[in-house]
Amino acid sequence: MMSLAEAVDRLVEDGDTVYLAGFTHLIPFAAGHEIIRQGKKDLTLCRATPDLIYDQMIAAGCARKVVFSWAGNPGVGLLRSFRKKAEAKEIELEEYTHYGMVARLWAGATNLPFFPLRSNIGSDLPAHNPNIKTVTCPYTGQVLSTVPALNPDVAVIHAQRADAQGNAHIWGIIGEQREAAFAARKVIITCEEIVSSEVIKSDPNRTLIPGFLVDAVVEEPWAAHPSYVQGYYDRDNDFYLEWDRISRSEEDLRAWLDEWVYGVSGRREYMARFGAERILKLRVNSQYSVPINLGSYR
Amino acid sequence: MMSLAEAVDRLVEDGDTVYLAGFTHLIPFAAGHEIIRQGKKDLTLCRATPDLIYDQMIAAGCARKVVFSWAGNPGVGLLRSFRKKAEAKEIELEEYTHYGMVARLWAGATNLPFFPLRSNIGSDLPAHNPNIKTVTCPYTGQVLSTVPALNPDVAVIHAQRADAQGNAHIWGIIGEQREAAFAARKVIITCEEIVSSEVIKSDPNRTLIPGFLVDAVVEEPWAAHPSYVQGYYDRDNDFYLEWDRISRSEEDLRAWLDEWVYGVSGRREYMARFGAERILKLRVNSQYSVPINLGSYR
Amino acid sequence: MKYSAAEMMTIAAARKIKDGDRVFVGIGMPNLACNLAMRLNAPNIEMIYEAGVIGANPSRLPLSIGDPCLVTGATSVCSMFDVFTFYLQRGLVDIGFLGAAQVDKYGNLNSTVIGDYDDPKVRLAGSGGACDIASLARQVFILLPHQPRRLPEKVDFITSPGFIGGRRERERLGLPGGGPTVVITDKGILEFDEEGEMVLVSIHPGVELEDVKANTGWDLKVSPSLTVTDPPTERELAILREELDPKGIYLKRGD
Amino acid sequence: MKYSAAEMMTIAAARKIKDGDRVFVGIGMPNLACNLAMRLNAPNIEMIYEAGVIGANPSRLPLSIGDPCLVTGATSVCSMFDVFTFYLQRGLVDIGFLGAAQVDKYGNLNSTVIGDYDDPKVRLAGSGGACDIASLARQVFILLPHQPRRLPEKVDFITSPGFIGGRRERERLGLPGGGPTVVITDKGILEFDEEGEMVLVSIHPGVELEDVKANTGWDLKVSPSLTVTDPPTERELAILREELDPKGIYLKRGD
Repeated sequence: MMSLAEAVDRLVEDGDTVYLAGFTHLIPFAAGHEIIRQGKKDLTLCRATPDLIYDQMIAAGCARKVVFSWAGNPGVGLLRSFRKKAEAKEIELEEYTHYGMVARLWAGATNLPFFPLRSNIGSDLPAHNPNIKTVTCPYTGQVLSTVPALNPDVAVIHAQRADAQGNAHIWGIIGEQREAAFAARKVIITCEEIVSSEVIKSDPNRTLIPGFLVDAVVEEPWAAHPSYVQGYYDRDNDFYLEWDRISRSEEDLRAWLDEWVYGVSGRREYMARFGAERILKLRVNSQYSVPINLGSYR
Repeated sequence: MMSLAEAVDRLVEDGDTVYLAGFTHLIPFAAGHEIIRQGKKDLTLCRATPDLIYDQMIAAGCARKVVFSWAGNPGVGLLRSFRKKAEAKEIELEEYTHYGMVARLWAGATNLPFFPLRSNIGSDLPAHNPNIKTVTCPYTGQVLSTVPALNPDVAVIHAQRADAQGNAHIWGIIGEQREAAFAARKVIITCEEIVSSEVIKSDPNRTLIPGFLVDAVVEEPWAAHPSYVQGYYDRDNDFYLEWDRISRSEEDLRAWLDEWVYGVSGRREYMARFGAERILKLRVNSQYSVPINLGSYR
Repeated sequence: MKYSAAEMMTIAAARKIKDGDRVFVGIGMPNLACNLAMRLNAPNIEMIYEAGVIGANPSRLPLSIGDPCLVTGATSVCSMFDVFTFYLQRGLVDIGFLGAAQVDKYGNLNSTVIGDYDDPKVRLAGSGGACDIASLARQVFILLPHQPRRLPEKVDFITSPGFIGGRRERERLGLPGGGPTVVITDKGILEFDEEGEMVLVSIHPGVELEDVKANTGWDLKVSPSLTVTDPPTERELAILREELDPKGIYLKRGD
Repeated sequence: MKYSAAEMMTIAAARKIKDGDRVFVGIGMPNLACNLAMRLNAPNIEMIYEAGVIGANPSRLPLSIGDPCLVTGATSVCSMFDVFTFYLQRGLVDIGFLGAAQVDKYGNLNSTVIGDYDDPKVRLAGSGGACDIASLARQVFILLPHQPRRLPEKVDFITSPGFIGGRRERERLGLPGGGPTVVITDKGILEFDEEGEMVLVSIHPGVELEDVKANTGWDLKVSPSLTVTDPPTERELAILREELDPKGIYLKRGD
């Protein structure tokens, strides 16, 4: 357990390949902002869905390259900083389909050098990405597309709850978090709450990431805002719309980064500035799972 | 929802390739006994661990072939009927490693024609199983072993709880149940209890098998005895030891089948004969998971 | 009763869904079409989201494809890798809905770039799951506005394969899914002939054939049995407006 | 203090485990060795079971590899496919324990057949996860009784590869795991030289060198720095007997 600032300082280096995981849900915004604050650069940013967090990191100059499958503002439109720098060739792009991206991580997570999949064929993507190749099935003679394993230097995962060792419970949309943690050389877990190991061990099937993979565990409530945490807070859709406006002008964008990233020391200050009213707007009522009985065996 | 007798009658045909799933846990003994009772024959029995259930089905003459990776009586020794018929060449064998078997099911479950794995190489298994081949990685040039997809005609899965549509919650050791259900053409779910859909939907991450894959849902308490059901009852280790004695002599084996399989109409009668004392011996005290909050989003 | 082109599209899409279909859904129009079909012609459809949600039962209109309301009360939730392997590649998806910046006469879709890939005029979001859905779903339903620049003879980039250069080419490549079966625009409904080329089969009420042809980027084939799309019924519109999109977030009203 | 050969084997195995090691455990002796190590030299080891259990914390002695007591209170539980891919193949297992019917001088293990594969004298249980562990664990610890028929020069069938025909052959095949590092028998401890051949490095107290050699199926190499295994300490025996196997289910007592 350490602070997020310490975790990013120790574990993220300039030039690293990083994967901030989470499909719409549990996006580790706090870690992304800390990476911006610490001025990390020349990063290869990998994510199926770059989302606002990579748009912000690209705008702040952290990225040399983006490896992705869908670079949009979900439910809103395009990512303006991504698009501007991509069109100006100021960032390099490497592009897959969603299945290709998660298959790359899965292969990396399981030490397979490649993964064969029944997609990509017939698309123009392989012609523009030499990393998409083919393999012939030794049984049927069919030609399948392949993607190479992806092993990021660092993965950042935001979880609902973890113990002090980093054993993490994640529920709701579980995206590619587990694959990212197993594929990466170094793993940072941020979580809404650190709980006792007894809570984790009460439901071992829920532990998607074992603590021994984890290099840093950080308790960081609201670390996923403006994305959401199932059972903890709602998605801030207003901000996703707002970002579309902010990122239209270089001036507004700089002002936003100055106020909300460079101008705060961390997530606590960010939330304080964010204010009680909007926090309350995003609260959710409780709806609990029916527990399972694991049984006590003597 | 139907009776197990009806499900087996409708869905299991002579000559079928069947997979009764479950690694030590949740082994669908009731379904296996029903298959014996209905005199199904020429079956290709697939299971990573044939366990007592396949030893009993082999003894009863259901099997033409066994596809497996470890044919032992777990914690006790060998499987006598399996061994006798294998040594006498009265059943055909097709053999993999555990990883190979579950990878075959996984490929079948995901419509990949093969799965590449970093095992088998250096073993004598591939030389004796022409279904184990190799593929060359298009990125590294490494040679990897491959196994072909396995798509059983019928899979039987025992679950802790399912709703009437067959949406099934399984916890504890989840073995290869999910892969078997997705790989098979027809799926029979037996479960300890049918619950309301609300219970299933209260924890969607726990639903390993969606109901639309399921052809028959059967509420069949104690269907896994003498194996166990996490949170419901303990493993009957005494019977695993007893089977070693019973299966020593053809006479004892016939007597056992007559009394416990042919001599009962189903699991209810089997348990009644089994008696209250032994049922009580296998009971477990409760130990519940800490619930998760899914949140109510409006 | 007046209605908008978007309402007509949504309703036409809903009618094409059969009871029991498993539908890979996006947000917006496809989500509304599925929910409408569930209340009318197809009560037992199963909605699958690429976020890994099976049998979603949303308590509000989802605003993103990973909205938390899709999870609470869903039948099953799995990882993205699992939804692409165990569901989509396994062949469990009957219908995938796709939109795109461009669709060509063979139903190929472009959501990657306008212009040259290496020097694009517009850099779009990219495939996401679209290429995977186009390759693996049993049928693909395409929804897009009917404009010449959206329907060119040849897309600038094939993000997601339709029939590529024709039905035989798709077959030769061995793609498991059946390819696109219908294109629904604000002007009409198009299907694919035995060559895999788009054919206009129905025109929405009040639209002229010449208007459709003028807004298509190639010499559009027209079915000899061309019909006029049945206009939205009162019931269809009522459900759409009162139950599904009461705030008009996704659909403009016709009145 | 008297002790049995089985106790000596278990204790010798426990001493070889380093703190922090992730150990792929079977039931019986390996399980006891791990639990002993956790109480002495290696408090922070992580026990992984092929049933998919990570960080087991059993409240009783597990009687099968899938015993329910392994699940209740464990850190994580996953599918079998996941334990073989995400853990074993991923290289997260430091030590795999294996036994076998036969082990040869290059550490190859046979648990498939005695005699010819197609016409066996004895049909054994088969690989299970053994071949996978032998291929993928960083180190393999082998436990077996020291008898000539258990230690032939060449096994009847290589179920699980050691160094095959020597260390270079294993390297050439590109197996990710490092191969066997130690063989612990009821007579001594053996390691592997640079050729990948077994070498006796330690003899258990009271065992004669000639006895070891006579019970090995080939002309066994002996280390020039051969030592005598430290006998079990009182503490080791006490934990084993009083805490771990109080009913003597797995280990015969020496007294």
